[in-house]
Amino acid sequence: MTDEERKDQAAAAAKAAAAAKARAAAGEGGGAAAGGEGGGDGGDAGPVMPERYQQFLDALGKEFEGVDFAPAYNAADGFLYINVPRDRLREIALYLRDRAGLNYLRALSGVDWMDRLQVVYHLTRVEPDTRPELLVAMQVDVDRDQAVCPSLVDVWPTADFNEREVFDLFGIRFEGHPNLRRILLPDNWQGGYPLRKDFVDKRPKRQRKIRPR
Amino acid sequence: MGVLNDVARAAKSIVKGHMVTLREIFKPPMTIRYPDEKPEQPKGSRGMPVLKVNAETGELNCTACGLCARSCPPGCIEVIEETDANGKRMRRPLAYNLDMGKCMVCNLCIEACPFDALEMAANFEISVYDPENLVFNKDQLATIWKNYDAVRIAGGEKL
Amino acid sequence: MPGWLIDFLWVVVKVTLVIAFVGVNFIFMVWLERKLSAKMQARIGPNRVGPHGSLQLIADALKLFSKEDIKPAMADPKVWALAPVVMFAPALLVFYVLPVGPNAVIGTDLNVGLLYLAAVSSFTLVGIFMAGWGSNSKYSLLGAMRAGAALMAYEIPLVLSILTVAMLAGTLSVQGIVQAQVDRGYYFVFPGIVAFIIYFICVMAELGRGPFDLVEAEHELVMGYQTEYSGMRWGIMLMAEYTNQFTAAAIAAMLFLGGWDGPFLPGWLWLVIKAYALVMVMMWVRWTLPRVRIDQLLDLSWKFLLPVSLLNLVVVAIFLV
Amino acid sequence: MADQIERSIGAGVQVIEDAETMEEALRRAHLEEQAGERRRMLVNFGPQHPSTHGVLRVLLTLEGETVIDAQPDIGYLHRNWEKIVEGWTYAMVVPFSDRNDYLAAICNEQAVVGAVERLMGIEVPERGQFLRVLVFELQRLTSHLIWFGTFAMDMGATTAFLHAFRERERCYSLFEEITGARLLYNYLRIGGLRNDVPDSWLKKLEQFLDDFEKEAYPSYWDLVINNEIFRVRTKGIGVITPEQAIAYGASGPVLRGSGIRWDLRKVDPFLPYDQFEFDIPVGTNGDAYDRAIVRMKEMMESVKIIRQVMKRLPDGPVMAKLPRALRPPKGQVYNRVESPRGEVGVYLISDGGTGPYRIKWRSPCFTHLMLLPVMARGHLVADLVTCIGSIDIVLGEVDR
Repeated sequence: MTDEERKDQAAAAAKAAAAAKARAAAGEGGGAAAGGEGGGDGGDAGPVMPERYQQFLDALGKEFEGVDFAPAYNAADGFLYINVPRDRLREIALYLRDRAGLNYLRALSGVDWMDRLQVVYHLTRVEPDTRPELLVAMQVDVDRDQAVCPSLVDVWPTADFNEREVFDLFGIRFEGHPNLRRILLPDNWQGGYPLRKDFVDKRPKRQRKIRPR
Repeated sequence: MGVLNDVARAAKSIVKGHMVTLREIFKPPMTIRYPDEKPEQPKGSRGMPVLKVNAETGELNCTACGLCARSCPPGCIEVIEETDANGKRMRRPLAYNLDMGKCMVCNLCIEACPFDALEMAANFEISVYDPENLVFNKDQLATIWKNYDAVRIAGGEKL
Repeated sequence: MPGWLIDFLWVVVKVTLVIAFVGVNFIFMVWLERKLSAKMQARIGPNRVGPHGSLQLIADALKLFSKEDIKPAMADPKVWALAPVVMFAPALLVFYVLPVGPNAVIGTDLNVGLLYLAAVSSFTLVGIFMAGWGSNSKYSLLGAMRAGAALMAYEIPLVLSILTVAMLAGTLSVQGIVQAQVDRGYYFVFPGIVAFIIYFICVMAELGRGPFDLVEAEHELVMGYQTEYSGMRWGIMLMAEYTNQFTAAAIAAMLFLGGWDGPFLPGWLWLVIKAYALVMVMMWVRWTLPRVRIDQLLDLSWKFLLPVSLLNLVVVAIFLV
Repeated sequence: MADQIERSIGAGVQVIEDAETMEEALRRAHLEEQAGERRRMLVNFGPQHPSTHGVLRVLLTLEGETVIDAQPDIGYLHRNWEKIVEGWTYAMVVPFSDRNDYLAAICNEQAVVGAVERLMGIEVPERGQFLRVLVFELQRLTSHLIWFGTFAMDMGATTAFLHAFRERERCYSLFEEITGARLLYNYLRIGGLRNDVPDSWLKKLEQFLDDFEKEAYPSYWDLVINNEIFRVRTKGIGVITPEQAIAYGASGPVLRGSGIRWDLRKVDPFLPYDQFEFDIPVGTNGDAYDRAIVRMKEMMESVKIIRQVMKRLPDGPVMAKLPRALRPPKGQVYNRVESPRGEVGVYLISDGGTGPYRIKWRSPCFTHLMLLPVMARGHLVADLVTCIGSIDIVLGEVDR
């Protein structure tokens, strides 16, 4: 990886980042996918999507016809957000890792959209010295009361602690997780799931003693 | 022969390490004797927010608008506005309690104050025996403002 | 006054002198260590109590006296209580053989002085094991195990390096060795430089000082075998450790640097100066190097020091004697 | 699978009774193994242990001195940062984000501020961006100094710890001059910086960098890194293969220590890093020694970058013109930053209000802790301390 290659590759990165920013400022910014209430309905591809993502989407569409991915390219961070049905998550995850080359699970976050819970996986390809040209984020909707989601620990081992954390703070149980236990909250915590929007802190408020002066 | 130059390299590395500590012996110490010598603080060093006193009138600049209380993340400022006999607002704080037990000295209250009534003093010695004394009222804040040259830095100005 | 009474009084005077010296030396050495390490670490070191912190150690000693002496419930009372004593005794016994002048030896000039020194200095191992086993806790057991392994590993190279000196001097008596160095005009450190370095490394390993302080590696085993001790009992252990360090330095000064030999100053003062020089070098090494792992410590001894000391013995035997 | 008994107590509060807490699970595993081969010692390592860099508890299963299994047990510093922040405005989130990785405050601030700026498409003025790079790299230098001090002290070289803190003190007085605080600055604002930097400060910084490069930095190499005992204590300890590094989501010096040259400053620049010349040190066989070398060389790279920024610092404002109450558009963004410990990510979802609807903090230390059992298996107890030191974790970020 000589210096010139790195320089022009870095220059390309700067242009892409600047372009993404400019486009985001121009467009109403923000992927339509996370439309708040409806969610997942955003059909339009948002601002212009680089062709590399288009090829990826076509391949994905061919592989899993029956699935409506509702892809939305988010110019703000360069991620392509796709909705993945809960029951086919494992297949799609294996496909993404092996065939699409997304070998790095960056972040696994839980989101509470009032009417449903959602698990978001941000994926990238870590390749020495190359700019990640494919950034994909899987959004998996999970029912609020029956919160169960297949575990991806054997696909990306980094999901281990992250899934335990989402289980601890959101209450989404991950089937197939080797030892699904509390990780952050104390073992005897009975107060429900803190990160859910309807969480009410039951602990008695300690009133600070302020001497009247 | 491998062992020999291993030993030689090991010995050399150990000796060089010792030279570093030997040189260090003759350098002046870095620490100061704190209670006797105070650390020198640059202008604008953030100790605690204090209430500014207007030079001529001797009054507080604060008009009890409560903007600082709303912009404080841990919510450690409590402002009560003074109202005179028939309930007209006097635009002056009856009580201004700043709980230094909760304050994380983030300078947001000073940036939020439209009347230039709050400044950051470099007073970092706020240890008390009883946690209740961590709550400073408006007179204490004014006195601290007097003996520290507090400063207001916000919005990208040059220092 | 009957003869035996005079001898008895003379012995009493000597013993009190030695114990007084040990007490003062303990206080001075701890202060020296804290000041020296502070200097090396860009710090000031103790300076609050007395000028330059000189009275700091008396304050510490008083603190140790006043501290509550907690005996852990599950400890074996007798073994646990006796351990510090067993560790401190050998440190005093070593003084018996120290020559402090051309014909003045504190005790009597044993003609098997070196053998006596080697035997006594390995006696602390028993004390450490008693402490580790007596406290009956996981950490002290692990600490005692490590100390035991280290001591045994470094005993042989230590004795071999002393042997080289004995061979050079032709006698086992300590006074004889010092006299030999004075007569020949050169100190044994020049011909026996390898023996000196090996002796130095072995002594630091046995004392658990310097890069080999596995015994109370506070990061892994809290305080090693000293965990369950507090108050003056721990104070005695600390005193034992520092006295051992001084005696090891004193032995090295005698064997290699010509104990009481030196211009103008009286003999015993030279011995103290040389001993303290070596003590400061030990401290210097301690505050510079990182710690060695227990298996590396043992490998270093069995696989490296032992063969080198044997080789050195042979070389000295062939060429120099 | 833990069999769950779902009971609901009171209005809407669902309690899932966990059949097994951490203790019982390991007790059960311990008893099973104990019945099998030689007796194993279950040792509790922390949370009040001097070398766990905070309140990390590791449940060690030991056989004699070798580690059979090391299960980290975290949560002692958990304050649920993500929930507290949901009730606040964006300006308030910035100072509180310093408290996550409290040794690299600027990097946390840039992660949060960058997320809002990407969402709203705010363009920070040229001088503001350059100063952010300067302060970011100075923070990386300070953070690596603290790592070097504590890592050396874990090995027993207490002197090196104090030498590292001598340099760190100078860094902190430099930070105090421009931001007013020593450790947690709240210096970055959405759209720029809190205040500009006087030229006298730049000269002081220049003086510090020269002293650091001529005196302090070579002495660190002589005192610890080139030292034979340090080399023997870290070579081949806690080896992570490149595949493991990627699979376990490692980032930063842990990933680069295993030979993968992946640095967000080069592959995905979040600040104008592409206008400066610097290279990315990479290890070869992913052990504690290589990670140490990578961090040491990164210190020098940061000094190089700071010098280039000072030479080409443009004039102009440092703060963009912005309304006081920011209301970013509805949407989501994942902003990632290369902090000294790895990739810090902020997944921000905004519903158009003045505060975040949901913020997820992707913490590198939390991810690297998963590697601890993989690294520590088969080593001695003393090496566990080295492994923990070599992944340089900060518990504020692990527990959030």
